[in-house]
Amino acid sequence: MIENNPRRINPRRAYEILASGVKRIVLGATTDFVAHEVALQHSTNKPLRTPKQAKTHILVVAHSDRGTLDDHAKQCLAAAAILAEANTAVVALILGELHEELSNAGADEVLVIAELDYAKFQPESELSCVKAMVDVLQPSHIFMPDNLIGDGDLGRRLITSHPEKLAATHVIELNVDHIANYQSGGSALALANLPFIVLLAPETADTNLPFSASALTLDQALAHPVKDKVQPSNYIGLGMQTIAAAKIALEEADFIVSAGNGVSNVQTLQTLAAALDAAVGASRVAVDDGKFARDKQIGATGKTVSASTYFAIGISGAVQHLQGIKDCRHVIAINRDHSAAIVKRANLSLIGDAEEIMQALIAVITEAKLATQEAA
Amino acid sequence: MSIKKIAALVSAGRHPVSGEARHCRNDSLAMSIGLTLTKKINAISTNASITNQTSLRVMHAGNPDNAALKDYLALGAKHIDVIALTAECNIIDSLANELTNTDLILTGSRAENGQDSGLVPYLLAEKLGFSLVANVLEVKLIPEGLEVLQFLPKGKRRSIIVQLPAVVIVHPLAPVELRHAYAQQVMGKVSQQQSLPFKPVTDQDNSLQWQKQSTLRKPIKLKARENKSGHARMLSATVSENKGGAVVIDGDSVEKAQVILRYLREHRLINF
Amino acid sequence: MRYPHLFSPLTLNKLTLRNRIVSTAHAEVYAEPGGLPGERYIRYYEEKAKGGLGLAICGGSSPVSINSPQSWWKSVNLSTDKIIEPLSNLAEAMHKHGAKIMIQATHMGRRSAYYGEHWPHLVTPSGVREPVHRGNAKTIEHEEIRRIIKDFALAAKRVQDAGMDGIEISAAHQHLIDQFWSPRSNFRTDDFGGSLINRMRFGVEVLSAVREAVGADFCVGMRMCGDEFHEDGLDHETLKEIAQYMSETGLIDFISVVGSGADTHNTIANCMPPMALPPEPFVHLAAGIKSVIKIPLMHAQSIRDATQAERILENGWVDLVGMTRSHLADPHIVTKIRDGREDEIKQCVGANYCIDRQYLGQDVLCIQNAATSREATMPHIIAKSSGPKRKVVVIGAGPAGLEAARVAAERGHDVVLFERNSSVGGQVNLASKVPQREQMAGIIRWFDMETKRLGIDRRFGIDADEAMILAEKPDIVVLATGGSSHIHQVPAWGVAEGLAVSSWDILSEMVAPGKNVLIYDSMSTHAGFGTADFIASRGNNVELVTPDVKVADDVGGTTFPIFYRRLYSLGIIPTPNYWLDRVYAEGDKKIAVIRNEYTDEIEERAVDQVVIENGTTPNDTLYWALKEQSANHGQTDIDTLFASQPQAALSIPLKAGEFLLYRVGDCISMHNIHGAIYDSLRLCKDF
Amino acid sequence: MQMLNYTDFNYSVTALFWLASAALTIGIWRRTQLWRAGEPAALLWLNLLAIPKRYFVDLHHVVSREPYIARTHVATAGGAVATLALVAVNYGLMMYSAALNWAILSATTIMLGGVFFIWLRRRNAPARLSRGAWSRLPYTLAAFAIGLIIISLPVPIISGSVALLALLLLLAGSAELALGIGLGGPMKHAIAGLLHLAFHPRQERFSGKLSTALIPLMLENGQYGVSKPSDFKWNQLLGFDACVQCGKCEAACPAFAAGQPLNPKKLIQDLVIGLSNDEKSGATDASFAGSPYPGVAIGEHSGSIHAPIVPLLIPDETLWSCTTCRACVQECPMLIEHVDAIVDMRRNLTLTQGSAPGKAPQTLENLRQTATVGGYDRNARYHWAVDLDVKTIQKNTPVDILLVAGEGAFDMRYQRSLRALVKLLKAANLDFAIMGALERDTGDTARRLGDEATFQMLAKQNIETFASLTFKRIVTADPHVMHSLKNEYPAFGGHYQVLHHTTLLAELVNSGQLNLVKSAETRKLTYHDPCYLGRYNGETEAPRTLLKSIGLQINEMERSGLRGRCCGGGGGAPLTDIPGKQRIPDIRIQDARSIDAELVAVACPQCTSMLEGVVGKRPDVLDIAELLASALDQNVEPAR
Repeated sequence: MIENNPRRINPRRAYEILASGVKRIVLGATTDFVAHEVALQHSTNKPLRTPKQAKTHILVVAHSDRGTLDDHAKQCLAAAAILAEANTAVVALILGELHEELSNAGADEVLVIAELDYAKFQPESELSCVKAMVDVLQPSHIFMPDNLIGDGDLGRRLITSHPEKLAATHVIELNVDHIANYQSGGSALALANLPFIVLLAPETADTNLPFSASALTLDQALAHPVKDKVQPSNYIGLGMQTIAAAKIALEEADFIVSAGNGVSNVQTLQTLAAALDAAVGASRVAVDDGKFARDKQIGATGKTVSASTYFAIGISGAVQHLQGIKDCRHVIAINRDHSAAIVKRANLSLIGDAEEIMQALIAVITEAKLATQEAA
Repeated sequence: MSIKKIAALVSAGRHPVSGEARHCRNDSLAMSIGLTLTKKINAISTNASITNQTSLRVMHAGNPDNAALKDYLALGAKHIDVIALTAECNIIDSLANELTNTDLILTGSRAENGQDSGLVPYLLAEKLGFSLVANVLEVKLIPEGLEVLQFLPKGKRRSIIVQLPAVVIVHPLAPVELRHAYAQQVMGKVSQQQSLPFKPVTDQDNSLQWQKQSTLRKPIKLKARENKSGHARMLSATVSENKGGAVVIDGDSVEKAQVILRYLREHRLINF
Repeated sequence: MRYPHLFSPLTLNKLTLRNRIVSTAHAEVYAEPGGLPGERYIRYYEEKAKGGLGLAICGGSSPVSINSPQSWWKSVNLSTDKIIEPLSNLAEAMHKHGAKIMIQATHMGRRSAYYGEHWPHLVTPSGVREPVHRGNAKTIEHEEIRRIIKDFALAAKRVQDAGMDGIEISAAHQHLIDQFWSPRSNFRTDDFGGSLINRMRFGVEVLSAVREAVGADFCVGMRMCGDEFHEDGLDHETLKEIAQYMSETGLIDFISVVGSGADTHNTIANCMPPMALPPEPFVHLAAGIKSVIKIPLMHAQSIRDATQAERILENGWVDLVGMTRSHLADPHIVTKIRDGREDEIKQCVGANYCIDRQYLGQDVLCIQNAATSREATMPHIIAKSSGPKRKVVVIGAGPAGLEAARVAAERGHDVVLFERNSSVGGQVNLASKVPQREQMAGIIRWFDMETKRLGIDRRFGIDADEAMILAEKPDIVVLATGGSSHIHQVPAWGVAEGLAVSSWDILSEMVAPGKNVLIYDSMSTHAGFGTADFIASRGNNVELVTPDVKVADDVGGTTFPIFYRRLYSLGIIPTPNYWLDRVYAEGDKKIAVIRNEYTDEIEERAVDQVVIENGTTPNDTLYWALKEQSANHGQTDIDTLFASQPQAALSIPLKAGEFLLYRVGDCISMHNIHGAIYDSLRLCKDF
Repeated sequence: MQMLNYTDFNYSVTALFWLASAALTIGIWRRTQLWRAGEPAALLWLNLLAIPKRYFVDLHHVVSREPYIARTHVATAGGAVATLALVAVNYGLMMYSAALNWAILSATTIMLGGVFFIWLRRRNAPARLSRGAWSRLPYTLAAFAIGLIIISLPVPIISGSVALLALLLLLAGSAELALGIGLGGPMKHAIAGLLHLAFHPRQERFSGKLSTALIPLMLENGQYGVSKPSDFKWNQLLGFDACVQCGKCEAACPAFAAGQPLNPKKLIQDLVIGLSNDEKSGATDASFAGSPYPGVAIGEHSGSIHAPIVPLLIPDETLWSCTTCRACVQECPMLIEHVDAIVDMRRNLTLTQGSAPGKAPQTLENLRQTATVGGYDRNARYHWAVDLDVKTIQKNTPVDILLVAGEGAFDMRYQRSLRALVKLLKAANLDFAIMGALERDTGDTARRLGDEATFQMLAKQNIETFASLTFKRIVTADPHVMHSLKNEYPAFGGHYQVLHHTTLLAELVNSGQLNLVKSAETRKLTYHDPCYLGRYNGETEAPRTLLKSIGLQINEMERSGLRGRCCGGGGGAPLTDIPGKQRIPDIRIQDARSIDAELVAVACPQCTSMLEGVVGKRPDVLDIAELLASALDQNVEPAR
């Protein structure tokens, strides 16, 4: 026993950080230990792909939704960026407001025409705007999402207005040398060369790009001032309306309030969902508990959802559950435990008692709605 | 708004499992909307003589013997005009030629044969100079033209007034009840239109050359080539953790609720 | 139709499988001496066949040559004609229930240990040692290559002669064929090295010889890796090239894909993905390979649920889903899916008790199913008792008590289950608090649902005492009262003085983690590291001290790498080889005095909190209270118990007021979850 | 008061007799005119001679199920007929014989006795009986009997007032008997009922055969079923007129019990309103004095002979509620064919309007486009048999038995039953084969839903397929398949020997070809008869024999055998899914629960899925094949 003179040790050994960022420990060094915080994150700057002198262009046209591009639109951008040669620039023509950066989405140049929002129906203006852009840019290809928020329609109008150009719709697969889609009622897979206009089905490209792009803002004038150019329109849009969330399928819902076993009072959750006009979902645990029907279960073993907003209340975020919400754009978590896996997935996390926060939120929402009504 | 001639374009469908010839549901919806609209117009204009009544012309471009046409008869078409297609003639020219004086053309959103590109109505509208509106759930004739209810995803709908003449593409979710009655099938007639001489399509290059494969497979997603290290590849497959966004720990429940509201407003996820 | 893809038959060569669910090849460690499947082996597979699966591939890594040792992990030996008879028994057992059976054949090359059996000199393309198995090996010579190719052909013929339905040649997990493929282990300059075509030569020749031996109509498959995840190894794109080339030779009828290399401790942990990994983590690799081949593709790795499997098939990523560990947990999974009884499936949670045992050369057992591989004595389906209906009172709803209650209820008895806490689960509830180990709760979830389904009278929040138990007028009392944290063993740890707290205090969130924490783990099981992870992942500094040779030494070969990934990324300091002598206070710091096992040198650590994980001590108060009153004096006869026979006391009629008393699980002495469940099953199956 | 001259009195009875006879003749003629508005059907005059046999054997067979009523009716009707005959001789032919008066006295006394018991029962009548005109019947009949008794008393004690009273009573009674027939009163059943026996649309019923196949429509002749009452065949109209409103059908009807808007008695009475009125009369159902269609008010529907029945006279939900279980037909003492009438009307709705509700249109489309009910790939029908090593029939290879699985083959639950059946057939070492992708749906569901066109298309295709194959017998586990193939395909030229699996298995057990041991099953068991096996095909014994053969005791439910209660699964009813107060299978499971059954043995895929679909705690449901397969003697190796 050498107890009478014990060493009191900090078990962390002294080190220095080299210029290369590598940690070095010098054996035999007598320097005092360096106190440090565990550095887990290192910068993940991706290389820039944007060509300095673009010779050709790929034009990507898509509508934004409430200021952002949905995954489908970003897949089109990604497809363009992946297929673009070194001297080809990807130009994004965004119809409707844009409040996000597109450099990680692969856009080298970005032109936003805010007034051509998809909420309004103005196909003639949109078409003339895109045509103007095509005239100026003379792109090698045009990629558009084949969707129902206007791009599928606009794309077909564009194809019709360029009868001399090759085009394909419902494209489910593309790469440098070919495109593919299903034909004859889904009974045949058809292949062709990459045409001028390509309307892409969802999930054709992986949006995870190993490079970034400069996403330079282009001069608005490029696409011609749209407003003055359009002759009397054949269409009058009368505005949008929304169907109650309770009436649409969970997979299609845009706003989901979802409960885990941290939710003790299902009624509060239902009230909150009603206040937000959201569909109701649940984790496997909550379903097993009998609090919700099996068809409400979200996750790898339940339904895969793609809501813009996913409100995870009292859900710890088991990997299976996270799998089911990977396509959700905004995840907001309320959880008692700040180290829960859901907190790492969520865009916003509130740590605290679910029931209390739900009650408070219901009150805040009611107030906000009243204020909005009064203002209106 | 007076409207005299309505046409519904119907195509030959096939059952996805059995491959049996059948009606294309999308087109049947369009035809049904046409039938209902025609009935409504004729019911309102009581003073119109029989000859002056609005009629729905159901048209098919293809083979008059196609078994699929029986379905359209059973679903209420009293008469189907078939334009025979030959290798030389262009379907759009043929249809346009027949439909010049039509006020309203209804059709489904996507066929179940051929290329199924959904382009035919667009090309037709362009050729005829008609207005066009897609993804339509309901139509209503009003003095200013045609009022349509358009489908948008995520539970959204939009109303639009369209100038006639117009091409209307009906959405598959249109709330129409299709009624298949054998007696109507027996009573209905299919007749072949006199084919007009069309000039052969010269610019064959103008359409994509498709190669069809009958063995179906799932599409392959386009991915960027990455030079990730082996360990990084392993991590991307095995680590599901994200960095996470803002975390609010302090404050009372009301403050936290307000943070949520602010977030929802900032990202335009709510409209209050 | 539910699960249309899962239950759609598939034909491989001439072999039609009744559904798409496969138990893929894995090492069972059940073979009898000489590497021959015996009764245990056959019944283990037969149970899966009864349970409805389409295809089982048995004998993971069954060697074809005598210089690929198999006895240290009791593998099947394909290098001898003696194998034909036991394999034909196996084939017959499987076919009786409509399932198909194949076997994996391989040569392990360097991936083995030379010490054993014939003490062979292992062979590998370039004599490079394999790190995980400490596989020192020589460079293979052409004569040896020829001999091994012939061995493959002979083995394949034996498999065919036995009436098996096919053979799977392994080119995965860095066996000899992929040792040739991989630039990591092949540096040859002859016809078998260099270009990819040369590196593939050995594999192609093996497959040609096999095909020639078995003819065109016998099903031959190949298992391969989808990405080795090594800088100097095979990447996904190269493996796609290999897959395409191999499939286009026309020699094989299917390819089975495994994600991850396997020749380092870290990569091997991916192969049987533990619960920390996301579901189906490597299905993208399988899908990538499927996109370049025209033959059916099989893939396992964390496909655990019918909905998940159906989705994977529907997406067209794979053609056959391997649900191997799922079958260990519940060999009747397919029937339950088919009959709409999904809620009754004991679902694999990825605890990896099975494979962690295998890496120690121990027979594969399931953490939550004690009947698996014990089919000869332990029933998967508990039959109703034909004897008298008894009143069974079970105390404690941890794994032991839940299993006891479940089995007794299935036997048709009237069961009351008392639990002190407000819900079932016992210590597993704590285990599932550990980061990335939440799925441990799945073990309990099944028991919870089953005990509910069986209509067991479950009474929560009741600390049952002697009077309450006797008031039930029980025929049998089963004590499953578990244990408590054993932190008072060494008074100098200062627990009584509040100088140290237990891992239970932390995981149950009774005590908040400190900023700088020393954890003393005398057990080296999941609990100690789990507590360290729990504290460190909340942003605190942790040092993990253990007298063992390394931290988390007793968690198994596929679990410690996962722990170590966390350990190093969270900056937890591992300090093995130290004992905790005592803890004392100094100002607001706690001073932990630790002593080196090998030098006896004392060191101190000044920390904010000392946490102790020292296993459990039995909760046996009730036992001593009831023992003397019971007809059997609380004794379990271990001769009959170990022989899987009914306890003799059960056949002696009880007088009025008499009852039998048994104990199971940690309330006797500390076991693990499997031990607890096995205690209950073997005892209660005869109630 | 002056004494009435005795002879005068006799003359007045004679006059009254002839007057009544004239009224009756006119009434019958008038009624005949109504029936003749129907579509033509063969008029087999000679059948009139068969009436007594049909009355005393076939009809009485049904009536005698309730002995009280049988005896009452024998007394009343027998007494009345005898009385009338005697009166005809004694007074009609002016014999005025005292001896005959004695006979009249005894006959009328018997009749009066019968009437007394009718009256007695009417005081506390079950809900199924109609009130209204039927409630006056004991009184008018008693009046008739008492009047005659007074007249025929041997002692001439008749005072003038008594004589007058007797004549008045007689007048009242005769009015009921004679006028009532022409005017559609209750007694019309006597004439219509007897004529119905003679001209019944299903003559086979009187030759001891089951007659359950629907009668084909000549689609090519533009026959699209019944839209208005006059579209029925005249003998169907006659049949409706025979209804005595006893409500046996109502009491047996599962849809009525479940609170769905169907009451077979009301349906027949509605059709009587339709057949006996013209457009001008504007007759409604207001005078109907029985239970309404559940949830449908009385008095809001009206009809006439040439007016569309649906929805003016009968709501369409009424027609779509029927499960075609034939319980009403089974119970009807007047042998009325309710199900034929319902299907005739469904046919019109489906063929001319395509208006079948719920999932029916999708199902019919599936049948047209895929020849399966669920829209499945026909190649997938025998996926469950892949691992069972079963032959698929080949064009040039004969087999003894062709196994036709039906739609149940796509249901993972029912596949268990089919697998058990295959195991049994193999154990019995039979030469059998499955149909594979060649099998099309028999069209049973289409036909019950009124889609005769789709049914006939499928029938023709199947008959063509069968013609290309060589087999001796067809075996199926689906009684609906069995019914179509065995009973309905012959009309299209397909004649096969078709067996239900229980019939075949019973045959094998009896011959010792199938070795079974005692079942290990200990649960309390009952057997549920599928309608299409029992009532449609008369097979109630084989299932019971089989269960007994493995030592199982059957605890019978309240309704079993030929009178078994429907599970709710037939006639496309689960597809049209007309809401009621509860579901039919819930009622059937309640039958099982009420005898504490823990296990219900079944023999039909529809019954299996309906009964298993009952939520909450319920007895287990197992097909007989499953129970038998678990009792296979494992020691006897089946020859491969």
